[in-house]
Amino acid sequence: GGGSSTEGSIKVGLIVSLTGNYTPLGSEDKKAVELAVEQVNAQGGLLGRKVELVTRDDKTAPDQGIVAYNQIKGDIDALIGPVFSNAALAVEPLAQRDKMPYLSLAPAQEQVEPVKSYVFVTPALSSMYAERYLQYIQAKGIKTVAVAWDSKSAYSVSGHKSMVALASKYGVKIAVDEPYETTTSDFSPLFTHVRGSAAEALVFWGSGAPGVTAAKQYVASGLKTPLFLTASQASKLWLEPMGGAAEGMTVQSAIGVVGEHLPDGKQKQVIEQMARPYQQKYGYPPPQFAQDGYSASLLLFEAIRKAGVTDKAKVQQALERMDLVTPNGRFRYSATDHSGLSPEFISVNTVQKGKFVPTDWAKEQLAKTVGAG
Amino acid sequence: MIDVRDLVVSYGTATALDRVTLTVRRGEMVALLGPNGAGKSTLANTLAGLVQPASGTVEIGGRLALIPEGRQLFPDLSVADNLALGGWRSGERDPSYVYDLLPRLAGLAGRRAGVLSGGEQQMVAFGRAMMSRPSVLVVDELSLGLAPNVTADLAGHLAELNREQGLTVLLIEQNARLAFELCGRAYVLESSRVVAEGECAELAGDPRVAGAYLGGAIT
Amino acid sequence: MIRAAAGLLVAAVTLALPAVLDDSALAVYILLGLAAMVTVGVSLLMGYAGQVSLGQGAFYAIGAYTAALLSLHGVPPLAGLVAAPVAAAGSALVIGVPLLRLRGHHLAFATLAVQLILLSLAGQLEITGGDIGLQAIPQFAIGSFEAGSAAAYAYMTWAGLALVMLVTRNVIDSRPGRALRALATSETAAASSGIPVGRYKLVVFALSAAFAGLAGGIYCFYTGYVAPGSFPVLISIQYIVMAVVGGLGTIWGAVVGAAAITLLVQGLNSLAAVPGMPSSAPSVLSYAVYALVLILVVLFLPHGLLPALSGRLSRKRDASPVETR
Amino acid sequence: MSAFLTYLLNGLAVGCAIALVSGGLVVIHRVTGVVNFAQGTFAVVAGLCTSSLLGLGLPHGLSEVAAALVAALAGLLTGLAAIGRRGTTPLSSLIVTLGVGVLAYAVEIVLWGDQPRSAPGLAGSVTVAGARIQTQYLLVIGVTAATFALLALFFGRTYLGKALTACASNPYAARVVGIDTRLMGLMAFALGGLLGGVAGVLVTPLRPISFDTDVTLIVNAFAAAVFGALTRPVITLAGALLLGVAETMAAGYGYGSHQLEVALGLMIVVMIVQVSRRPAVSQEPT
Amino acid sequence: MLTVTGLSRSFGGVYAVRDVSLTVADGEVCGVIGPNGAGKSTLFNLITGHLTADHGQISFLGHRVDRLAPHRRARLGMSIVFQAARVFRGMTVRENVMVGMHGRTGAGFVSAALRLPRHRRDEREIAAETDAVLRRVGLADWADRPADLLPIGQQRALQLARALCARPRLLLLDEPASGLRGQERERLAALVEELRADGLTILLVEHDVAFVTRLADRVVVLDLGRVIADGSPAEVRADPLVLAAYLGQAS
Ligand SMILES: Nc1ncnc2c1ncn2[C@@H]1O[C@H](COP(=O)(O)OP(=O)(O)OP(=O)(O)O)[C@@H](O)[C@H]1O
Ligand SMILES: Nc1ncnc2c1ncn2[C@@H]1O[C@H](COP(=O)(O)OP(=O)(O)OP(=O)(O)O)[C@@H](O)[C@H]1O
Ligand SMILES: [Mg+2]
Ligand SMILES: [Mg+2]
Repeated sequence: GGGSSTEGSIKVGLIVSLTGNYTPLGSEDKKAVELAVEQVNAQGGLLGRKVELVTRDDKTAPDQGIVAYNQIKGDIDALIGPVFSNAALAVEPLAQRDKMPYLSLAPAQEQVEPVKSYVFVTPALSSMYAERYLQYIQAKGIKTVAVAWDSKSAYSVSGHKSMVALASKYGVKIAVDEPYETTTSDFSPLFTHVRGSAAEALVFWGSGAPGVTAAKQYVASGLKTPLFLTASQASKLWLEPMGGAAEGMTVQSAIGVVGEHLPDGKQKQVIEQMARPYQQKYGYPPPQFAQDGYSASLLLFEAIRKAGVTDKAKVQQALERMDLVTPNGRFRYSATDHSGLSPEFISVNTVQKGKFVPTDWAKEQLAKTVGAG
Repeated sequence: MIDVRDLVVSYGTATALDRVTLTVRRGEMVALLGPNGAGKSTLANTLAGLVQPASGTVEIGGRLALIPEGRQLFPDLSVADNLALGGWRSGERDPSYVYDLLPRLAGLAGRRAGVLSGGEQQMVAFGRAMMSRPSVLVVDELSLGLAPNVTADLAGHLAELNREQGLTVLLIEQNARLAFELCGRAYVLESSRVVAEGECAELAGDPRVAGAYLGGAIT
Repeated sequence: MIRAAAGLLVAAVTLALPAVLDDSALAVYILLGLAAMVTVGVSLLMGYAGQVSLGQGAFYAIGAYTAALLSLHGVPPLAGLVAAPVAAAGSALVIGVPLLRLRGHHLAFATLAVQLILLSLAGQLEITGGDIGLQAIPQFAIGSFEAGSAAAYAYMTWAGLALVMLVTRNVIDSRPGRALRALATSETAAASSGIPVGRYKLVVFALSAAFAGLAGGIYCFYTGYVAPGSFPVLISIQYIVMAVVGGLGTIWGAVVGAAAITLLVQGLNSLAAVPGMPSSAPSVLSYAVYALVLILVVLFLPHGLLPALSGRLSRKRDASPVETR
Repeated sequence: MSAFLTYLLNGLAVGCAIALVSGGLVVIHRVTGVVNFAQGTFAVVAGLCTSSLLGLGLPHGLSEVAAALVAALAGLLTGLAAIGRRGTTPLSSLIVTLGVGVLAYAVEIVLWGDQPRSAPGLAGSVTVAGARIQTQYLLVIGVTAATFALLALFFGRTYLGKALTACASNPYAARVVGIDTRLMGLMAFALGGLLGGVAGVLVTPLRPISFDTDVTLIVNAFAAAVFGALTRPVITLAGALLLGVAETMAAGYGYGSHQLEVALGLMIVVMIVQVSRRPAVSQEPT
Repeated sequence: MLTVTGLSRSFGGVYAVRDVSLTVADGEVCGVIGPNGAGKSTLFNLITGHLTADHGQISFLGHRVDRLAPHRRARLGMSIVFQAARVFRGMTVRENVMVGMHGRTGAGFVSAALRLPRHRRDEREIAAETDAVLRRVGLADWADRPADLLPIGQQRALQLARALCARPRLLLLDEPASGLRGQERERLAALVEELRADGLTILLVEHDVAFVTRLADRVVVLDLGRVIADGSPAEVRADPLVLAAYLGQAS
């Protein structure tokens, strides 16, 4: 059926990696979006119509993303997009050309710089994580840091880049600036370099296997310089393989991961609206990727609700006027800002008893953020 | 003892052996002659169980060893290892017996078989077959690439083994004169069929056989 | 006579399909044609000349990046498209001089490594857009005619494939082609027949790279986006699988193999997306079913789909009851 | 100086981990002529098994042994598919092993999910002449040294080892002397599975393992094995150590973002130098 | 025609060819015999360039060729029939033989891909020559069979045909008669005689001494890599050194 009909169900496209390298991310996104759809339908749907999900696998490959998009573009009213940056970027021009409201699950900055009218991003960009860490580092009185980054991961490359660019603004000097590769299995050179430097903290950018490998080897290396990990590590994907070794490490996360530590209020409520049923259904708290998917769904539903129709241009306009609290934080999209979030919605935690617990600084900051909202 | 009855072997659609019947009695040496492509090697491979017949029966009495056409050594292994593996069935591991037969091989023991000269390889192939202490030996080309004195040596060894240990031999040999000298009986295989058989002396007298296999000034 | 008729039929169907297929089917049709183009090169290189490349994706990438970079810098797309195979072949010549001294598994590894190295280079250089890649590549156009529709790209792809197949057929069935097939089994004997073995290997390497480069050029215009992530190493292995499944050493086999694998993958993918499928469907279908089909085809049709399909296995080699070497 | 030593020691350990995976490649290729692209899978299966068994409360040691045996079984099954059917060419077998690797993805995802897993190993680290090295690494080095010594002895000195080698060297001739090449091939696959399993068990505490980790494992292992012409254990070990040391040295001395490229490039160069010194005729039958 | 001076080649300490000097005159058939492992095939490989010599020089038709690649020497007019059958698998007998014409034709990839007139001219020429040669060696009936499944005899003939297609000036035959039986051997001998009559220079390695005696103008005997005798067939057959090292009591 045609996408802009007013009859039948509202169709939401979901293209994520269900096979290939990004399966662990894509599969979480899918669970979360399915949960959001279930919930909205349980409340009677949107505009009195049921929401129906049309899911496709991009196989962690850009061209498969295009095939998938072409397959469903005629049927859907809006798209929640790939988590693999390359696939997201491949689909983006097509969605823009077709004027398809598109909420991307990939954090790549390039999607929103420059702004394309139909393309919106849900995860916090790595530049925000970089900035948030610098705020924390400044607050802790740290002046010199070491930065390690995965030269093969777009997320960590751009995070590193922002960190370097913003460091002076926060009075921080980068003493060791060390790239590594996703496949690196030995980090002893990194630790040796840090040990020989004046760095007071080691910020480690990376996602997937290196996060665990490096953190484990960090423990074994006996290095005293504290290790700061980024939000890619803020899930059981990292916690479980780390086990007890993770205790005391510093890890960033989106606000949703530490919902229980927030003061009561709208933000906490939204987070629990997702986290509770998710935990019930799957037996573990929702990882960050799941929250991205859930947040994207909420944003889309709200936009359709506001637009009152599924007309794509109207939905796009509604998105650009969006102000909504989601598990990822409060989104305020505008015509010039299609990323919507700000660093205030990022928490800095330490691992305590196998859980992420916000630092006192973060608790204070987040309370301010939430209170202001 | 070798007893082959109505053997048919085909490669896909092509018939390589067509109702071949052949016997080699215990302790007998029999020659198998035939032009190129007649099916001799196919028969040898079938006797060794390496080719499955389409029909017919093959019966072997005793331990059979094959000296295959084209040497077929293990090129990456040393000569000593090649020989030792010849004893896979018999459990014989020590090649000194073969070194006695072919002293030249002792000097090559450590060499990779793949780099040997053609004739040296043929000697190893012979030695490897002897390592299994066979009671039935099928030789697919004895003298291939061998110097005349070595051929004569090997022929002497075969005759001796046959005489003294009752080794049964089916000999495929390009040099029909040599084959006739060594063997009592012979079969002639042409276009997949046995076209003649009998005592060597008799066959040598047959003008057709003589013309085809003993012919000319050469050999 | 029958062959000519079959050829005409194939041509007619190929020409008709873009007109009747919708965008989603066309996307598959185009990717299939591009894969076939690369696979014909793999088959030429591996099936005829006996040289294994596990890095064919690198040349696909070189073609794509070349065309993309040129057209992003204002060069007319047609020139970019022509430059794609030329650049791929040129790089193959440069890489091939040292690499083709290697044989067999060594060559396979070296080509694989080269692809890894090239891609990581592309992922780090400013000019190639790093890991994010190159976006907003203009549509393919000749003069004022712009190939905006998928159908236009489908025609382009299949014209390219036809060209590649024609060149391959002409080469195979000729003096240099026989020389290639000869050096595949014995370089020594080939050299003593007067064949400059090294140079011929280099040329065929470059030729197969050119095919991949052409496919890459079309790919970049069609998708409008290239990134290192578009050319994982697995893609190179996939081409070999396609060539083997279709029937190594036959030109049509490469096409049949590419078609079979692409359609299988897409078919399973769509099946996994049918509503009501359990959540394990994507992995079970894309991995398990795909793998089982692959294994069974390879085991039971060892000469590939094409020889089995055409049913006239001229030489029943597998029926041979003896494994001589 | 102590930094150099650290890089060297850790590089050797990384190389040893690579060598363990490539050991299986070598064993299987040496006997069957098949390049087993499912080799990484054996390590993954063993790694995932260990983490599950330990999770079930089985003691260390038992869990690891059981996991390695499961991998050996996986090897045997892979062998049955790859060489069980007569007339399968090495190239077809290679594709079958690729298929098995993909098939294993589905099995692994159904059994263990798509998330990476790890397992505890030997904790802590040791200081050797001023250089720190993880205790688990020492274990890897020790096991690798023992494994390769045994492999070299087995193939170089024992009769069975020679018979196994003969199977790929000339399968027809192997059958002529009465060796059951299929049985030998299956043994090799089981042994290859076991080696892959040992690798997986030892590596899992060092780096998380998920269903698709096999790709990373196989790339390095393939490089090392090819270095040893896929037949020679000791040279393979040398190749793996070269890779490992090149990687850590590259990272240690400022090429961290190119360490894999540096190492792979070095391998190519060494191979080309090797091959240029060998005449072509000696590689073809006389 | 061919002059070899002081040629040596060792393999890890083992001298396969040691200080061999040899001259082959235009139109001569020169037999090379010697025990197994004497270095005959190695000598052939050195002359044709498949192995490089440690020492020594080779000149052919007045050119120094010992630095030339094998295919260049082939193009100058050397053809070799190897001791081991090196047929091109996966090609038919005819195609195998066609490859032999490579050095004498020039249509390359471009002419082939574009089907230029040059390609067609060459193909015609190759086809005609191939047919003639196949008939000459008695392979006409086997022409369209896959070459790798040929019986030994036909494989030998095939190699010879391939070599002849190149219209060589110097033909090196390494045990061409091995595996051939009475009649086939006779046919080969006749063919070699014919070639000699055509003026072809031939180097012939063969263990069938009668065969060599019949065909060769001159015989060189190698043992342990060295030349131990050089003379007419009759002289050589009577040489006590040769008798001891090679012929044994068989002659
Ligand atoms: N593996 C095979 N597949 C198909 N055909 C084969 C195979 N091996 C042999 N042939 C064919 O079978 C026939 C008999 O071959 P075989 O090798 O048995 O002959 P032969 O008598 O040993 O010849 P030669 O004297 O040359 O050794 C030949 O026509 C040959 O081409
Ligand atoms: N690549 C190599 N590596 C080591 N040794 C070799 C190599 N090639 C040949 N040889 C040795 O050199 C010697 C000469 O070999 P060659 O093949 O030239 O002998 P030949 O005279 O042709 O003997 P045959 O009559 O048996 O064919 C042999 O002892 C052989 O083992
Ligand atoms: Mg035969
Ligand atoms: Mg020789």
